[in-house]
Amino acid sequence: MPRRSRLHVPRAPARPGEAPDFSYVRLSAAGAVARPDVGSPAADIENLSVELIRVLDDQHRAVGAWNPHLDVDTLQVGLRHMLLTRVFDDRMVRTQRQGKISFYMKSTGEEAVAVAAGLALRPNDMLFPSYRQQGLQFVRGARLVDLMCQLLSNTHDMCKGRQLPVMYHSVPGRLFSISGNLATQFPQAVGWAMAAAIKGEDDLAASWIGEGSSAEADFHHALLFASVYGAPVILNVVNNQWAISTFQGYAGGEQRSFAARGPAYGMPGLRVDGNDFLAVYAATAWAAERARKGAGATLIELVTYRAAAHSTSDDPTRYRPKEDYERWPLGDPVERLKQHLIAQGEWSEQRHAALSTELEQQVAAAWTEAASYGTLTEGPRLDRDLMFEDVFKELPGHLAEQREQLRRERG
Amino acid sequence: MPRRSRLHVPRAPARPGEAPDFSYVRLSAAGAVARPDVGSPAADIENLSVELIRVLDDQHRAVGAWNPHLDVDTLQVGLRHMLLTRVFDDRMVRTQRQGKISFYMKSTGEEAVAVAAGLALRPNDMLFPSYRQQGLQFVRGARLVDLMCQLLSNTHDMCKGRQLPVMYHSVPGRLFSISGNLATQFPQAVGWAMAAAIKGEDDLAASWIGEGSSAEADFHHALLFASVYGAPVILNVVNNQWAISTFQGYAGGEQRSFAARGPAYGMPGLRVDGNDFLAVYAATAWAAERARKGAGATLIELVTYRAAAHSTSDDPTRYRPKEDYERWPLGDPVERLKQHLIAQGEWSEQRHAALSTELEQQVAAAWTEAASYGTLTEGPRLDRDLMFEDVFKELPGHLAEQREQLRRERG
Amino acid sequence: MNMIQALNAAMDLMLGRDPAVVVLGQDVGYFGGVFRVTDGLQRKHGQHRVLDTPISEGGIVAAAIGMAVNGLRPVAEIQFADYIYPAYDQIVSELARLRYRSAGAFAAPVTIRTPCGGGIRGGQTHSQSPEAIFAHVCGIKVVMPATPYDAKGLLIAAIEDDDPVIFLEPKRLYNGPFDGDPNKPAVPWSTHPGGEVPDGYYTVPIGRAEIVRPGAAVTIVSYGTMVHVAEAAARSLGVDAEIIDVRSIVPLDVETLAASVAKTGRCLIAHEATRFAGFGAELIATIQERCFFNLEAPIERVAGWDTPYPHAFEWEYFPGQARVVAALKRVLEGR
Amino acid sequence: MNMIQALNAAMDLMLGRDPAVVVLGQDVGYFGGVFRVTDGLQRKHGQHRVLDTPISEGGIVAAAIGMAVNGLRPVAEIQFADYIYPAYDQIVSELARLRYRSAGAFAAPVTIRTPCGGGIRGGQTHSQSPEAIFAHVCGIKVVMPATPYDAKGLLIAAIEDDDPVIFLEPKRLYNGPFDGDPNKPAVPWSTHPGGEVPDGYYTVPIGRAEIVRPGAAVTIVSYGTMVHVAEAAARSLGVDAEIIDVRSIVPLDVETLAASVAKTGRCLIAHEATRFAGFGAELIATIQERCFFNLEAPIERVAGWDTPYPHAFEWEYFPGQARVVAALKRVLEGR
Ligand SMILES: Cc1ncc(C[n+]2csc(CCOP(=O)(O)OP(=O)(O)O)c2C)c(N)n1
Ligand SMILES: Cc1ncc(C[n+]2csc(CCOP(=O)(O)OP(=O)(O)O)c2C)c(N)n1
Ligand SMILES: [Mg+2]
Ligand SMILES: [Mg+2]
Repeated sequence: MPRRSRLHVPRAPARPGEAPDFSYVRLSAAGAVARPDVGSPAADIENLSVELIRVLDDQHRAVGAWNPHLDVDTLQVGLRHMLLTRVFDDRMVRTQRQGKISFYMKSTGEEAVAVAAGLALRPNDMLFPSYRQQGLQFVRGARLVDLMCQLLSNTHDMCKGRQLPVMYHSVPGRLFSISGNLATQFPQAVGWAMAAAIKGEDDLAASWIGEGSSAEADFHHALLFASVYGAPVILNVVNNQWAISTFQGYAGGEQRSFAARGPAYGMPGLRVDGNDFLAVYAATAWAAERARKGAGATLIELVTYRAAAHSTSDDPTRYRPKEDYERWPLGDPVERLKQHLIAQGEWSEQRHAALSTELEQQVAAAWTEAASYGTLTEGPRLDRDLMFEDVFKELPGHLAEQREQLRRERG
Repeated sequence: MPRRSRLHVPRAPARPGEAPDFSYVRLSAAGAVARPDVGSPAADIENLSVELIRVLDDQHRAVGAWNPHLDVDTLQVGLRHMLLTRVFDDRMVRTQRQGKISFYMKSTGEEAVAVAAGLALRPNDMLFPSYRQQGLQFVRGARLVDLMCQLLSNTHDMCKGRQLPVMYHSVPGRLFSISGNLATQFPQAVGWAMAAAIKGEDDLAASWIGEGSSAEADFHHALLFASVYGAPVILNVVNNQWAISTFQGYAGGEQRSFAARGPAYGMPGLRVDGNDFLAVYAATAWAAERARKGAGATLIELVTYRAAAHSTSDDPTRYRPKEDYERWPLGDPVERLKQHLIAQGEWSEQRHAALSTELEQQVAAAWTEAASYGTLTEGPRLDRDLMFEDVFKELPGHLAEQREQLRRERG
Repeated sequence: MNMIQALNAAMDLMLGRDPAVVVLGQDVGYFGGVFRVTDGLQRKHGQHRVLDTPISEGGIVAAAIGMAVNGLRPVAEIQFADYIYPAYDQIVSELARLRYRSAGAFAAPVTIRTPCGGGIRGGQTHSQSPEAIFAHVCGIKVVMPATPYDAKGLLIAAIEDDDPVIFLEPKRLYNGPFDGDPNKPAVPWSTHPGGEVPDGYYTVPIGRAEIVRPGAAVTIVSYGTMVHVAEAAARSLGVDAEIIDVRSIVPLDVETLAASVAKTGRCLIAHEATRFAGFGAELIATIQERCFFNLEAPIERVAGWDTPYPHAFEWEYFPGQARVVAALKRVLEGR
Repeated sequence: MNMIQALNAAMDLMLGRDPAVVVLGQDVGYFGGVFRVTDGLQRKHGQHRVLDTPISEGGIVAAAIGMAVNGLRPVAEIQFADYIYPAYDQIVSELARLRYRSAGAFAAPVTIRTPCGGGIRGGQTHSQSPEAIFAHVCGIKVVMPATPYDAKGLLIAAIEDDDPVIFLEPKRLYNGPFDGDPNKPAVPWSTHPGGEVPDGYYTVPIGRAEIVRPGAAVTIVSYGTMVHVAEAAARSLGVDAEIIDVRSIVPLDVETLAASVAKTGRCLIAHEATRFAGFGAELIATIQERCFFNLEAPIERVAGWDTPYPHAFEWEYFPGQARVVAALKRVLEGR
């Protein structure tokens, strides 16, 4: 090469061996951001895409205009779902390490993103998650055993053995089938919302993708269609700073917030403290009210941190400082909600420990039941004829033949 | 359907039988927009994506900070290229109507977009146009005969008969091969610019797409990669209000300017009067200087109007008022530059008429020559063996066989 | 009735019968489509049932999937089959797999209409026949009518089908049958029995081939425009060919094909798409698997050359009668 | 040397030899790739030659095309072949056609590497074999190595090739040859002659198949992981099979295939991809066209079932030895 490269290459703030550095995260004080009317024109509230909507302050108080003033019951339910998410995640990673399931993905550190949003929406709203919002499953009443059977690809697997672990779905829970292909659900959620609008129904759609996934074409398709048709949809970008080994700067986060893409497409963009249960709840509720009023879509960026490995196939110590999460300026979502409740006198370390134990036992019991329906390696197995079903609604001739052939050739 | 649809459906401002209505076009007075330093951070100059950069005022004077202070020579060269574009376009549509070429696309009303930008760039800068910037071909010295031979798919066709009319290219002119697939060249231009940066070279890339095409995934890819790597590229969106029959509102223009997408991806967005030769020149020069300084990409929206049919296959009276263009608030680019020169005493109606006649004769003479190399229906024809070449660099066995087979079976 | 009117009639009828049906695509609404296939539908059924869309094939298919999951039956138009690739991921990874991956919990009955094939001087980006790259994908049906009658009946069947369907429209047949000779005056559909299209509802079942002409000497398997070219070629050669219009590429009516080749012992495949790894290869593979001991000559393919569709060489590229005749002779002689 | 190291060595060598070579893709830079194929390359050749990219397959390929037009030789990684579809338009409409449409004025020598195939419990989105949908597209070469030796030599050839190349890496072979039996202990490449990889520069020419094992009774045509499965199956059946590793799917070495089948009179195709309209169909079509009068039995296919790759049924889905043996018996008996 004749001369020195002038290409800009984004740099991760810290790599293994370097000190964690979160100076790049632009913070606002809790309560500092104004809460505009849900009907405000997108162009008038662009500041929301730059500032950071926060409710819980350092003294664990809920402050400012975005405080959703939730009752204690809701807060406790939220805490329970978040803690369950964490307990479940921990336990499932252990079962993976024991070879009982092939793969797992934790959401540690991001529990509020899913749980608070789930609680802020109505049961009829349709959810299009990525693989890292297991909290939504709990909010929408999934049975632990059912989730585990999916992870085990066993005889009770809702996916009939066809999907990798964590690719759940639920028709009664209105949780769309999770795809292994990143971002594809984002514009599908918009289509769902367009249909709701066409039918004159009040339900809205919400979807979640990672900040890394926002680089996919479907991010653009989603924002564009949502904007053009004023679709009642909430588009969430979970900015947990990492996409496997790749820092969020490679998805465009170095120059500008992800929330800022919203106003560019004519919809509000909210930048929200994703580890603040109350802020996530409030932002989601605001966007939902806006959508239901007919004012269209909202883009929400949830600023959080992927505390664990990308998946059980990943080793983050290869690409980021070990102690990164300890220095993460937005803290831990479970801890923050817990302290908020304690500060109100509605919770205690003891109750928390007891809840933890209770949930661990629940999870353990569910696991015993789930494993009894078979694991990948032991116990009863799904009927392999199922492999040929559901490709089409009815089994076509060539698949019927192939099913027979398998019987003949494999006994 | 149970209830009334709540879907928002963008509405064209006027359809056939209705009065033209351009009240939706947000205007700024000529000279009203400040011209920031080319090194300004994108976030500080977002106003440029909302206002409209204009230089020529109603009295045909060049005013304000964006005045590029071009010498008379450059202005006259620009006028000549624009007029040639128009004369060429008119003549080619007539030849299409006579059945001599299969298809044509005019750029009438948008001549300044291509010509002024082309003149503001350096000869080594690489251009990735869409099908509607023929002005770039003239600026970069294309011979009329060569363009016509492409339109004719004849024995001198630069594309060897393989492309639809208007899909030109030029290696010495640094004009990339035009694609029939919309928007694909946008991220390719970014890749080209990344390579220039990697090689430490000063050249930059520029690309053009229609506002309708900005709905394609490749628009997003281009902005994202340009932003992440700080690529030296100018990304132009030609907002001529229409994509065949579809109004720009369907590409997201109803809510927000196209230029506004720039800042969202961390690069400046300039909204420019595309019918103002001086404004287009100045904006392009600003973006080029910025890119060459290492400050990265710029998105430019050129506000203009597609005065003619989409292509010779189209009939715009089916979907917009006949007299739309007459009411277009930004006038005609050729007329405006002409009057600017006249106002300076550097041009006259007589000289203009004479130039017109000269160019018409040039075009007619070129046509006579070009047609002598064959048309689709008459005269010499390209060797059909060429059909099999350039699929790969060397002819593979199966294509050699197919070439033989064609000879055998078709004599 | 020509094929444009037949397709229009099918959508008009389904929009009227089923409030869940919506039509969407570039220029399909106010304008009625660049080929006028959706002409008048928006005026009649309203802007919320017949939608203009952004120029974003990926977005169109994704939105259609979401709509279908929410109970609608979208009919999405891709303006030219050559422009379907930006939607390929949503079709292959999502539309085709949703029912399977969710074990039947979710499904998306989307119909994707798109004009395909050459012969209209469209050059390489308005002439492609991409059926093979969809045929290989499990979970989508793929059909292509060769007459207005089949076009209407198949489109109604596609819209009613609970599985996704790629509906390929051979655009050279829009206005009349075409025998492959561009120098002959165009013939309207009114001169062809396939142009007789009943008013009202009827379906042509997906998954069934049609024997267009029974015969004993050789089987010609084809679809789309090439059905008509093959007929003309066989007629000109005076050979008693059995001509089969596949119509449904997925699922494929193997029985009809196998029965015919078992009878004739000779087979020729004709399609417009490029030859290498085209759908003709699957037809050959399947037929030789089923009819090997009946075959008296290798199965031949007449197909587009393995190059993009070149603007200037349209008629050297298009697999016209001369090439079908030459191949027929070889198949009849057993090489 | 295993296949990961062989691929790494090829890129390392080419980055060193040719300043125009750049490597780009998701996680390929600092991290060295999710399969470690690019491990150490960024550290050695710098951040401007080995680039991490956004998660945007379409953008990656588009950028690579632009880079190639500007004189670089990009080697783009798509993390899994299952995720190549968002780039399908740029590959099919642009990369494959640029030279043709510009009559040779422009060309883009881009290599796209991507891991394919199953057998690693990857479920339906980490197991696909999409070679057929690229084979049908004119203007791109498609190759798949079955040994570390071929992997290095073919990758160097691909990078040096002036045409675009889709380079498919059978990921089940990354760490060792695999005979289709998941219950046997894994075997490292050090036990296989194909694991002997010379230091330094050499190429394996694109467009040539390899006779892996000469034989007289039947020809088995295969590529990727299935080459090893076929070898084991033939061995276990004790049949004197001629086993051909296609290696280069486009261009296809028809002569080697035809010569073999002309000799053996029997042929079996084995690939992992789904069967319907898969590349096996083209192999059958071509071979029967060329060798019809030599054939003593129908050509059979052993392939993935026509369903997505199901997580729980990996070994029922994977076309293992039992299925190859069953098919071999049929082919040998002439049904
Ligand atoms: C289309 C596609 N490309 C690549 C991948 C491989 N992949 C799986 S997860 C992942 C990282 C996603 O990062 P992000 O979107 O930030 O989500 P997070 O994992 O942080 O929740 C990648 C590259 C994929 N699944 N799909
Ligand atoms: C991928 C793709 N989709 C659709 C088309 C068909 N098409 C050709 S031009 C056009 C309209 C483009 O409008 P715009 O981008 O605004 O450019 P303009 O024609 O106004 O210059 C359409 C839909 C295409 N060529 N490519
Ligand atoms: Mg992330
Ligand atoms: Mg336009």
